[in-house]
Amino acid sequence: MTSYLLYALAGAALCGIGLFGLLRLSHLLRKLLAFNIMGSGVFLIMVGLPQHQSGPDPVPQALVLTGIVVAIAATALAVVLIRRYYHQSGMTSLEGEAGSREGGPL
Amino acid sequence: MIRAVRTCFIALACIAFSAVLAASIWAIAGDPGQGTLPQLLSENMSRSGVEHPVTAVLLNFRSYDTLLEIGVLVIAGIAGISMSKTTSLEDPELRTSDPLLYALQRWFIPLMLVLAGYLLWAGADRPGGAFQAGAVLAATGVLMRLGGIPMDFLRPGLLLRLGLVLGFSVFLLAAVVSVIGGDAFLAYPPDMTKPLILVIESVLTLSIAMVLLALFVSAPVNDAEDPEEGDPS
Amino acid sequence: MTLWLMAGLLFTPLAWAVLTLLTDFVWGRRVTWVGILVQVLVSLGLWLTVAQHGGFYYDLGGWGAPLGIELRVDGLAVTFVLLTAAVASACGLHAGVYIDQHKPWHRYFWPLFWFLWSGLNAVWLGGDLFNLYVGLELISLSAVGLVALGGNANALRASIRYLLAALLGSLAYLLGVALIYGQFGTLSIAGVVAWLDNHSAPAGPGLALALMITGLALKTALFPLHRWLPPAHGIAKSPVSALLSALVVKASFYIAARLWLAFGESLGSLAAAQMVGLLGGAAVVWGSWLACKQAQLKQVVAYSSVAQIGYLFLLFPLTYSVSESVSLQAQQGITLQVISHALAKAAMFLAAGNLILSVGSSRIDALAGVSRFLPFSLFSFGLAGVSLMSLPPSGGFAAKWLLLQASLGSGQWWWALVLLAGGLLSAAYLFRIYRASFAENPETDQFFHPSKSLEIIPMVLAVMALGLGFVSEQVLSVMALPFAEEGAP
Amino acid sequence: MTLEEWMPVFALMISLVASVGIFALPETGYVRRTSVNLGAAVLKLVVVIVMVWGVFHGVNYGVSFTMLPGVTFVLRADALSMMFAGLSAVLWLLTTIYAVGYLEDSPNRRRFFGFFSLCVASTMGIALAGNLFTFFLFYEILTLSTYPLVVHRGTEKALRAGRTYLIYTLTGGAVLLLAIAWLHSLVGDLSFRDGGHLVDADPDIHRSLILIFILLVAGLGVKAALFPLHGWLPQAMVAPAPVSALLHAVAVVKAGAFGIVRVVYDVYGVEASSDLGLLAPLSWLAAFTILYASTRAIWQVDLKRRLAFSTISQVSYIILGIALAGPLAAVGGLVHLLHQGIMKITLFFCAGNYAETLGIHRIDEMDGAGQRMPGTSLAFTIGAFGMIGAPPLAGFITKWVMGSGALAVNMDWVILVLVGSSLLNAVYFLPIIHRLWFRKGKETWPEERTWGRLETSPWLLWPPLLTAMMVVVSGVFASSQFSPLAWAELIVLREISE
Repeated sequence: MTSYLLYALAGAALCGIGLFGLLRLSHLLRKLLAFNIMGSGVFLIMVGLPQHQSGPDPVPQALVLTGIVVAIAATALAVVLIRRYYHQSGMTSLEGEAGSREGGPL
Repeated sequence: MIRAVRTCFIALACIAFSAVLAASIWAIAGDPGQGTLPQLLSENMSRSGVEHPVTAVLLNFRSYDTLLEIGVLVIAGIAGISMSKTTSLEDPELRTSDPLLYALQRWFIPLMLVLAGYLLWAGADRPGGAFQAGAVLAATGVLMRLGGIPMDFLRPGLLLRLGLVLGFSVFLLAAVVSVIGGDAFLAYPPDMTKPLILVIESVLTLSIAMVLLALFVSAPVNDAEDPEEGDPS
Repeated sequence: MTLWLMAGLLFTPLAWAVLTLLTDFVWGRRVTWVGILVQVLVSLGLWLTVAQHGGFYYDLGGWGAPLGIELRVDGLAVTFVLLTAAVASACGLHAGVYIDQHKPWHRYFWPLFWFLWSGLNAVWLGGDLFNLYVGLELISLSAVGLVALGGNANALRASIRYLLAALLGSLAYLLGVALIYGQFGTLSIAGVVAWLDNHSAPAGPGLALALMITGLALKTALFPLHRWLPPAHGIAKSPVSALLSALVVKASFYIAARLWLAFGESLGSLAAAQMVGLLGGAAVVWGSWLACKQAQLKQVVAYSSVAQIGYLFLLFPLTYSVSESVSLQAQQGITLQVISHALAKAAMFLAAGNLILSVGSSRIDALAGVSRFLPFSLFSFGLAGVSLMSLPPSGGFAAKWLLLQASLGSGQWWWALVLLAGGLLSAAYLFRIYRASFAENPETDQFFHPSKSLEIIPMVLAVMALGLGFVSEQVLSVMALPFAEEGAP
Repeated sequence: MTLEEWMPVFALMISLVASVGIFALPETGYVRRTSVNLGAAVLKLVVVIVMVWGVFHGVNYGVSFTMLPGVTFVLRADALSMMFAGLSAVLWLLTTIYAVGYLEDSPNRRRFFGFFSLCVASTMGIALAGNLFTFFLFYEILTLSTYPLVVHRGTEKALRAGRTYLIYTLTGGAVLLLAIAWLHSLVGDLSFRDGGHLVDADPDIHRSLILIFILLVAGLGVKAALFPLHGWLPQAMVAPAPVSALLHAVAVVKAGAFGIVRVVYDVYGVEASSDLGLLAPLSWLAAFTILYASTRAIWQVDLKRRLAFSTISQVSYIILGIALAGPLAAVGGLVHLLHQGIMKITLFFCAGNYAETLGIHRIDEMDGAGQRMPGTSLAFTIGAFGMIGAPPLAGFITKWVMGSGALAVNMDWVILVLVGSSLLNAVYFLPIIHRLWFRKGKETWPEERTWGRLETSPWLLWPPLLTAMMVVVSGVFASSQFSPLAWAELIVLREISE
């Protein structure tokens, strides 16, 4: 067992934590942070797992870099949306209005 | 009560998920690596035009990913400015007037600009590159904005939009140039590889910084909205 | 020639996204017309090329897999490229007239529209797992941007929910990709298949497939992960709803289907296949039931998407450990279902938009007496409905026929019952709308006739969906074409 | 494509094109719409007559192309097709004339005639379908295109009837589809062939074949209004009279009956069907439907509802004739396809005339209508006597041939059914005739409209008189070469000579 595998396993734990936050928390910014935690978990697995098997591998590193940019773009978009939503409705979560009862976290 | 039970349930499910995931990782990690890819990569490095493998993957071998990735960033930027006030992105309320900040700014802004330039240049043979440089550049912008230094280009005019897509368009043009020479999409002409990648990296840095900055400053929103379809208003 | 076509296909939408970002709405519309023309011609050209010479792999940047990214240009992919060209240009043309050009933020419709189109093309052609992820994100973010464009609090709530669901789905997919790369050391689908052909299936990556398919199912809004879809599709502007329902959800399904067909035999299991099918069946029933309960016209159409998506997931049980011919029938049936649903649902949303414009209300009961004016859009709506109810001679019927054959041929007769029940349930919610329009209401005297160009577009799509049944054989024959050779010609 | 291939396409396309044309014309384009309508109907009649002549002389009209892997779309004209096609072509012309008069000055005529033509087109498709798949295609289109006609008036009652109609027919359609798909996956052949093609089926699949047959009959039985699937028909009578006349008395129910004939004769084959033990239960069901519906008809006070129950009863004659498995009985059943059509359309035309001219809907309002409307009442009387089976009218021929056929296959109980049904028919028709001619009417009618010297508009008067005349002619000249009877004999001859 190398330390890289430890990264991957830590990634698995982060994924679980992030998923919990995404499903359970209702404040939208917290949800977004949970998403980012889960994303970090995925990136850790992505780099750690191949590195453990065959040493440093630039391909997953590049993939993760791309993935981070995509995640940043998504996060930024989400923040803009959430701020506008807050501005228009004064709410910080999706629940709270009768119309949205039917929907849960997803 | 129900809430607590629900929380427990979700927590258990998430722990189970992590456990299964870890077990899978363990199982996969037990197998010897199949990867012939790193080897293949190092064999082809000489043709990639750059020395650093990650940059080579990003901007040459898997440049299509990067092209689309910049597209994603531009989309976020577009969606961001579509929500912003139409007159100005500057909001005096968000300006701080802290003397320490002013002092820091004078030192930090030039320093960060140099750092961004270095990161861009370093990308050729060691960790670094367009995105890192862009991020630092954007941070510089954020600092400038907080300090109230006017940035006219951030008004949502043509200039801003041009800035958003500059990097993307140059990348796209570079991608399509090769087609005229009868080559595949995104295949750089062999002797042009290095300068092309350099140009792409530089403009990408600018655009990435621009997008991030635009997203940062575009948050104060306007109240105007579309009526829902079928609403009498 | 092929080289130019491919470059044109990849370059045009991205380039037009840039161009339209630099213009205002009216100019963006004009520029878009040119772009649509180019894109339709290129797609048609590529389709004809593949129909004549068979499919091929296209190495981007001249780097083949596994080092580079290869595009898989086969009959199925070009058929979907062509479908996208048809539906997206219809929505684009409709939107140009439908969307209010005086709101300043509407200029951003065009770049988002073009980015969406490029993302769709990237997904149809993608042969690289990670590239598909980027393509998916391109689609999701531009779709969310389109839903949120200028929206009020409700639209924003819908788009935030949509965004979160899409992001979670993508992450699950990416996690699967990470595991696959860890196991197989390659990102090319073809590479993994080649490896699996020569080795016995390892135990680890089963979870990878499960994760990827779950994530994609979330993005496709498979029951019970469907709750983000109706608000988003219902509240967006009609041309946007049409794009989302017709194409965007299909993109993630398409990847799931490709993965299942490639890896399912080795990494999947019978229980998983039946489970996915069961969820599909539940989606058909539950989606239809909820569609019956909606008071808003577009909500009915949106819930109908949930139900129709259920059919698609019958692919999983009908292709797992069955004979070659049954599997082929199922694949053909699902393909036809995707195409006919895309055409019919786009037609339906566009027609619904026109109807809402005409009567000035989005409620179903506001339609009372409308059929007296015999609006063209009501016809389009009705014809599209025929395809959704999978009644002959529509493409939906052809799809249902093939799926029935597949389910009876494989002895899984319970899916046949789902198919039949689904048809009846969809009739239940669609005839509710027809019924409302036939009711006599002497008070209805205000009726606004939308411009001809708005009315003609959904009609063209609906007729295509209806006529698809007659040309199914020709459409399917292009998909069955073998690969001409490995590598780009 | 040769002319032989084009002819069935023409026959199908004429009404389809007419339908599109009507939708394209404006609501106020009354003259143009009527000319399109009548022109198309006449043209179609000519095409069908040419085809009848051709089929009689052994020309093979047919066209086919592959629609889906393993499934072809086939249009083909054989003697049986032409019987149904001829019926629908002749009656389309008459009903169009009638409908033009009936709907004068009412709203939504463009919608009405557009969907009406579409219905006729699908009827033609059903007649010319060369396999079960093609048949099903048009069968479902017929369902869809009749819905707007049923709910035409847009009242709450009409909308409710429309819903009932849909629930029945769409469910029936789904069952039918399941049966067809199953059959296809089992034997891979859905074509209609004289004599059928399942005689030599593998004994292993016999049980499946029996199940499929039950599903097929259940699916088709909805439209044929077989007991207990008949519930939609009386409700659907809220539609305007021309719709009830052509569609519910002729096209839709006949489509179901015609489908059962096709299944028994051209898919399973009489031999296979009776070997599988399928025909005896079918004949019992048909006989029960005949008696049950006739009994129900007695209690109906609404004229059109009484006629509707009469339709349910009469259509089962066709099925009974087929199910008896003897050639003569089959002739009786098939000829009733035509006879019932012309008799029942006469009755519905007349019912429409009473409603439109005098506002009469209920039977107890009909006292003395014979003096006020002698032409209509004469036609009604002929039609009613035909139904009862009085010689020398068309209905008599049916019952006579079918009775002899039943005796020929030693099914004597059928005679009892026939006699019983005739008695019941008399019980529910004779009182009406009595009221028409022998009771003295009240001074005023519920809603009277006048047309000067004429009893009603000539557009309304001539169609029932013409069809009544046909009832007489096809009865009296039953033994001539081109009578319905002769054509039915030709069909059966061709079927059993295979």
